[in-house]
Amino acid sequence: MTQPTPAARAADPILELRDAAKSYGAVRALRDGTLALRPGEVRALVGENGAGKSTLVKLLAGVIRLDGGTMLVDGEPVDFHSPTAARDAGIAVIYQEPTLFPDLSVAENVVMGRHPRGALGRIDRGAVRRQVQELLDRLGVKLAAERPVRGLSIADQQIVEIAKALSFDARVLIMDEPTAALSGPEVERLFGVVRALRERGAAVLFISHRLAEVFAICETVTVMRDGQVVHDTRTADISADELVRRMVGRELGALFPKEQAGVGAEVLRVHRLTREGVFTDVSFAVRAGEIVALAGLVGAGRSEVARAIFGIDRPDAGHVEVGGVRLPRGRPSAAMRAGIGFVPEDRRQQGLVMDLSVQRNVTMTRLRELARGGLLRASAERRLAREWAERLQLKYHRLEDPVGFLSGGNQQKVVLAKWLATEPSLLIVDEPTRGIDVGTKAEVHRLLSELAGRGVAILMVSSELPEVLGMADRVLVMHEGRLTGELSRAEADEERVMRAATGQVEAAA
Amino acid sequence: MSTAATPAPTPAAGVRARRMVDLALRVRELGIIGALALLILVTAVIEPRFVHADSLRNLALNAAIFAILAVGQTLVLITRNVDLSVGSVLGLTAYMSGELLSKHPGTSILVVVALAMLMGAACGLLNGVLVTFGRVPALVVTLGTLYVFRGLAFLWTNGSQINAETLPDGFLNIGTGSFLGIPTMALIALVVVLVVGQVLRDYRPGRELYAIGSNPDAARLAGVRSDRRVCTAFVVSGALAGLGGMLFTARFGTVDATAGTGYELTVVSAAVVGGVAIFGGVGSVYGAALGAVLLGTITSALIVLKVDSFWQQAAVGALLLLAIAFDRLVGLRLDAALRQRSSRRA
Amino acid sequence: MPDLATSSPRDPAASAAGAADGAPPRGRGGAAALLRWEVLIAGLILVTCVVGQAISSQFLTTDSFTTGSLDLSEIALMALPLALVIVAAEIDLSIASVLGLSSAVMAYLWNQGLPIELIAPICIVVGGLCGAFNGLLVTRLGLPSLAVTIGTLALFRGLAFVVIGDASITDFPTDWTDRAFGNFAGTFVPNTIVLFAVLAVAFAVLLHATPFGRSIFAVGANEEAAWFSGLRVKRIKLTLFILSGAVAGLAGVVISLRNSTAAANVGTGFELTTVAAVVLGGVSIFGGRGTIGGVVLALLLLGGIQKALTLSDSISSYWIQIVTGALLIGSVLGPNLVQRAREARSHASRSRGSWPPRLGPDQARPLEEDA
Amino acid sequence: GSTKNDSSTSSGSGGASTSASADTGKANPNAPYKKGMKVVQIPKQLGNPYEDIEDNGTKKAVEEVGGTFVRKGPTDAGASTQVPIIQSSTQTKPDAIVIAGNDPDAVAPALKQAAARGIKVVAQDSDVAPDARKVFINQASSEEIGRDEVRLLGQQIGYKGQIAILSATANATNQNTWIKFMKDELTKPKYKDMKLVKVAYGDDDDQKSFQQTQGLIQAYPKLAGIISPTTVGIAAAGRYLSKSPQKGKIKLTGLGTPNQMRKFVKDGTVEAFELWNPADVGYLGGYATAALVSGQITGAEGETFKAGHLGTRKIGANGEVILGPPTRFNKANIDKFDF
Ligand SMILES: Nc1ncnc2c1ncn2[C@@H]1O[C@H](COP(=O)(O)OP(=O)(O)OP(=O)(O)O)[C@@H](O)[C@H]1O
Ligand SMILES: Nc1ncnc2c1ncn2[C@@H]1O[C@H](COP(=O)(O)OP(=O)(O)OP(=O)(O)O)[C@@H](O)[C@H]1O
Ligand SMILES: [Mg+2]
Ligand SMILES: [Mg+2]
Repeated sequence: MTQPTPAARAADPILELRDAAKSYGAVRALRDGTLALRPGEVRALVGENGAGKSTLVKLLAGVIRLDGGTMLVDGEPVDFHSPTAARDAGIAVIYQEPTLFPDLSVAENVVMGRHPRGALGRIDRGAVRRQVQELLDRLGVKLAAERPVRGLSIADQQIVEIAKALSFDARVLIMDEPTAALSGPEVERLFGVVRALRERGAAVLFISHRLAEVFAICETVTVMRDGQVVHDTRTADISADELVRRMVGRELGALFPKEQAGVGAEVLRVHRLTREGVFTDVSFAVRAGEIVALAGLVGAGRSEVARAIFGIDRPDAGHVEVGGVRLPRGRPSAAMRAGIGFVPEDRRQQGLVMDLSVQRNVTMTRLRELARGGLLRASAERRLAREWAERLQLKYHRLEDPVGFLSGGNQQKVVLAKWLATEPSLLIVDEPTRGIDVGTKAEVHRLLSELAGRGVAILMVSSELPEVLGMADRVLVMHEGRLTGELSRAEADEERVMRAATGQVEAAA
Repeated sequence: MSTAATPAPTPAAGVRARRMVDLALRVRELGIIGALALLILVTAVIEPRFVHADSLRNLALNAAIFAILAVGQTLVLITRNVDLSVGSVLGLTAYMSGELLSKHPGTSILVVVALAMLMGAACGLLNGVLVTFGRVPALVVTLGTLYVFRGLAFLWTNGSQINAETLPDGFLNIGTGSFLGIPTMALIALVVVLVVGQVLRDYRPGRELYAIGSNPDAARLAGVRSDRRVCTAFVVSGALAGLGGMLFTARFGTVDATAGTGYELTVVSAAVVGGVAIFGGVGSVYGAALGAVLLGTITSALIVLKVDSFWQQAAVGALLLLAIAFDRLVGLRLDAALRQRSSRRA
Repeated sequence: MPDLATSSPRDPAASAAGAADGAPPRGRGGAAALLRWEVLIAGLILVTCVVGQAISSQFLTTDSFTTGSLDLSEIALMALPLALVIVAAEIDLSIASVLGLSSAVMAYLWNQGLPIELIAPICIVVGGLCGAFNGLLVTRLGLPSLAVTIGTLALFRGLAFVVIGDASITDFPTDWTDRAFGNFAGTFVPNTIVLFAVLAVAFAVLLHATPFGRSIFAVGANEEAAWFSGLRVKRIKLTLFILSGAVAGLAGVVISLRNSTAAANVGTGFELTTVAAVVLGGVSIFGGRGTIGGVVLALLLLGGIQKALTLSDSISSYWIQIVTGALLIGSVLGPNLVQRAREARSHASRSRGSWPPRLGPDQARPLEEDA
Repeated sequence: GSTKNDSSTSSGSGGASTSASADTGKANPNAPYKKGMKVVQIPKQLGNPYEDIEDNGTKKAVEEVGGTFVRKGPTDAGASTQVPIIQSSTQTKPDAIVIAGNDPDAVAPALKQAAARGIKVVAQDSDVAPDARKVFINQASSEEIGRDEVRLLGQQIGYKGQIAILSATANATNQNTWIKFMKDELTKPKYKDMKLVKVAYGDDDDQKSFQQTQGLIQAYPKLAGIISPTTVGIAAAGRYLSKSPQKGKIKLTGLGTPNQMRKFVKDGTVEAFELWNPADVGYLGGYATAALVSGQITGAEGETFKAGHLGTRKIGANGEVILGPPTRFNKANIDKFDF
């Protein structure tokens, strides 16, 4: 337990959380959530994926309820049983996942539940539009208030979320990675708004993985690791390196046990792959035993490329070859047969069927091979599942338990198991360590490295720069749907990758 | 809705976007009106009597009850639910109205209306509570109450029937009379459509229904009291089915426990043909009411055109399929267009 | 230490630790809950038996079984593939209309002088084509099956009338009608129920013991994840709709022969009863859960209740509808209320232990996916 | 115990076969009414007031001879909906089943099973396959009804113009027989200027009949008259016409109950229509059933039986017993009737 170091203690906290705890089934998402927000304070909340930041936010927002600990507003204990209760207490929240109504206009999304009303309680549509347009203009975005939200880019959706949170005079503004999808000027304007709020005496909780932003706008910072608040200090009193060390809890090196492997024959060739409006003219190759990372900012189109290769989405032009043979477009089953495995970025929605058992999930990719005479053999199924559970050191109670009972890291291992069971010659992993704890993360990395060592070609999409730099033999960088850089392991460093990722193109190696 | 009032940073793009969106929103109703006009026109050319005042009156009369039910159904569909019990609720309330008036012919018609709607609302409340508090899928709940309400109607009537003869003329006049040349029933339906249409368009509870259907989780986060709203939608659907039941009795004079059997699918069809999405968040009561008129007109037109009545049902089914396929294709187009504009926003 | 190259180290300590660290054992699990559901239905069947026997001393007789099961033959047949469709998180409301169309086609072909031996397979194929039509609209155009099959419910029934109009055919050869009406080789089991039993076993095997069946559960529980696992989601769904249509076509032949009457209007309204039977059998309307065993038990229960009520001289047959409806709602409501109570209790003490509660009961979510 | 019941059932069917052979034996016109006979009445569908009246007649007759009467019916008039009810009734071992068939063939196998267990089957109002029942109580000679309807309408429209028929369901036996005779009557030279343009089906559904009337009038603007040989149809058509400009111009006749039609006769929509007394149909059926159960008749042509206030009746060809000619109702006499 870290004692909060006093920083600018002029006023009493508006909002305070003490020893908050929250579990999702077996996952203890939050253990010692202790945090205070004072008027005029902009506080950063940092931590690795899955550290419990969003969980803490949801508690403050009244979306979920505390399992233990207390929450105080103006020193009074409160129990928010609904988001409305939190809102009524003056807490505005921007959630990490956009929570918009695709069928409604931007303006309505902003004012939903709080429409300005005219005579007889009738909604004053003119006022709605005026207010929202004004707000959007203040954020400096070119977005028509009357437009439906459906079809907005992730960045624009995030803007709408921000407008939503700013649309009422909040005393506390909580922002869960609001800048993840924004570009430079938009971030700047957001910061302008944050500063204005601070002048007014509001408190702001700001979550971001971009440390530069943390140092630019926040004066205090709370660090979380594995569901616990591990540090609380002024940004002026801590260096970026120190902050990262506190977040990760160990030296980075051990996290990336990359072994050098002999690179073999070409396994995958992507030829001028294009999907209208998403990515354009993407060509590259991956060879046996090689780990190729696909880096870039969120929304650059990396996941889309990975999906198109595996046949989840149908590309509009170009093609994919595996071992010299062209794959049909939009047919994951064909990609599978050609020896591709695909660990998608969204584990809960795409990687696993949460309601089905661990065993069923592991064997899902091997059903045909497990059947004899068209009938499945329970014993063979069990054997396969148990074998992979052991190989990946899966922590589970019974193979018959729904996979949703497992912790995030173990869930990810199940996804890996189900694809490793197909013995792929090419494994595509999209954000393989998103939301898993540090220990498991290292295990996953070791696993990938070993696979490469055995001659499996690996294409890894990752937003974590250290992971990219630590694991990849070669780094491909995407910006706005195009490949803007290719760097060898030796060439790749943070600056080069970032430059390519932000479109300041330097000649590809 | 003036386009000039908006301080659009990029006027050209903004206006174009808005125009396209407006059109996409209105095009649905326009599409049905177009189809309706075409149908009437073609029929009229072949059989001019089809457009005589008398015949048009009948069209309006035929569609009135379905339009009222479709309005209620729209509210429920918008919230991502469905109410399959409307036909049974109609049967129950139709019989109740008839029974009341034939036993006590002096009862004020307003009292009958109120009681019918109250009874319908009670049925709707049961549905709503089971769906929200009981967390039972609406499809299951209303399929169940479809049976239960119908069974209760049978038990209650025990095989008896109400005849027009026993009903007061003042009451039957609602079904046949007219005001300023427009059938009274059509006027009632029109009032219902306009009132509910306004509420859906311009009042918070209405907008919140769309929010719930569009994204239930986000609606909760926005502080919308979803359960209460969904319940209300069911109650209104039930109350309108009650009103429909009362009008059914006024129109047909003869009611027994089977009144309104099978209406549920026609009503859902009308709403869907009218552009209400079966998965919520999209649609208007105007469209739904127009859908009801279109379905009614097809039936009449086929009779007038001496097409074997056997084709009627097939035509209604085909129309429904066309409508949802059309919606889907337009939706895909619109999505693509919107994404295109949004994606490369420097 | 994961070891992929060589055989895995069998470390009993590690796996024991895994078990100890893993999720604590719980009363609620997919299989356990289902098992309980089936036990519950079986219990209800017992109650029905007792009450039925109290209503009429004729209830617990082979006669009751013969006639009671015969009445449900077609609904029972159609419930089997429908269960699979619903497990895959889709729905087919057009089955009764396909049955009607099949009957109409049968009448038409019989008028044309074709033998039953030829007509029956043609009717099954016609049913399969109807199913394919549904399936293609759902998979290729991405339309919601609820809307599609409400549309084809009207369309197929309409086509049935177009085929033979209001006419009805009653002059089928008696050896065939006797076969459809009669019992199996001197037993008290109707031939149609023998047919049902055979198909029930086939569908149970298909759903519970084949790769295809496993895929259905995956598709129903999470279509996106199934697609990401290389399952051919669209083809699976299409197959299910075709199966559903084909069996409905078969049911049309059976009902026409059983009643010696083929007409366009037979089986009107059967779709809702069939859905009711399937849901009562514990198949989740959201997909991903259900067993053929549960459906068979639910059919038994429904048949038992109907029989008990028709045997009674004093209880109005209207009660059948009320009891069916109430049972249908109760079958979902009961477990929900139990869980609610449990949640409320456990929240007071500690962990809620479940994912965010489902807000508003939504239908199966349509997947925004092209290709 | 189910086994006990099983054995009792099989012994029951054994007994049935002996009584079935007794059937073929001689009738004894003077046999006393069987004490405590149990009669099950199966209408086409519950909730049809006409049938309610009819079945009450049957009930009255059965109770007059000291029997017990049970009425069970389906909730809709689909072809096969009566089958489970026949089967369950069979299991409860009544002495007789009286049925108004929805579909002559669909119910036949179940009725034959009942007969095989010694249950006497009587059809009334709407016949079933002749080999599935012993006696059929016909309201009136089908031929007489069919021809008389045409005569009645002919008089009203001056034997000139287009006419249409609004029937019930297309499978209804009685309807189709009547329509057959109507068409035959129309071939006579007297009716050469009358043309039947359409037979529409309202499915004995009030609303559907109403809409069909509306459609007929729109589709055939020169329509002079409508015959609706069903109580539901004629009432719906009457209601439509009474509020339409064609009131009194398009003549409507057919079979209807005085209570339903009184209003339309008085306001001039309908000049005259016909019907037998449905209570008498049921009453006759009840006595025929009692006679059959008691062995007074076997259903053979020429046998006679006593039918309460209807006097003595005789079985005609095919086991048919005809109630008598229908009554015509008009302004002058309609107030004398209440059913
Ligand atoms: N609804 C849920 N059900 C089960 N587990 C959950 C749920 N939401 C979060 N978790 C788990 O709780 C832990 C903390 O998640 P949380 O979303 O708070 O992390 P985070 O710090 O916000 O990460 P990120 O930076 O990726 O957003 C993770 O292990 C996650 O897998
Ligand atoms: N729901 C959506 N609506 C509109 N556009 C979207 C949506 N999701 C993604 N896009 C667009 O698709 C493109 C690629 O997004 P994608 O999520 O594949 O990128 P990514 O590089 O994989 O980022 P991430 O790190 O989030 O996975 C972006 O231009 C984005 O705007
Ligand atoms: Mg987060
Ligand atoms: Mg991605």
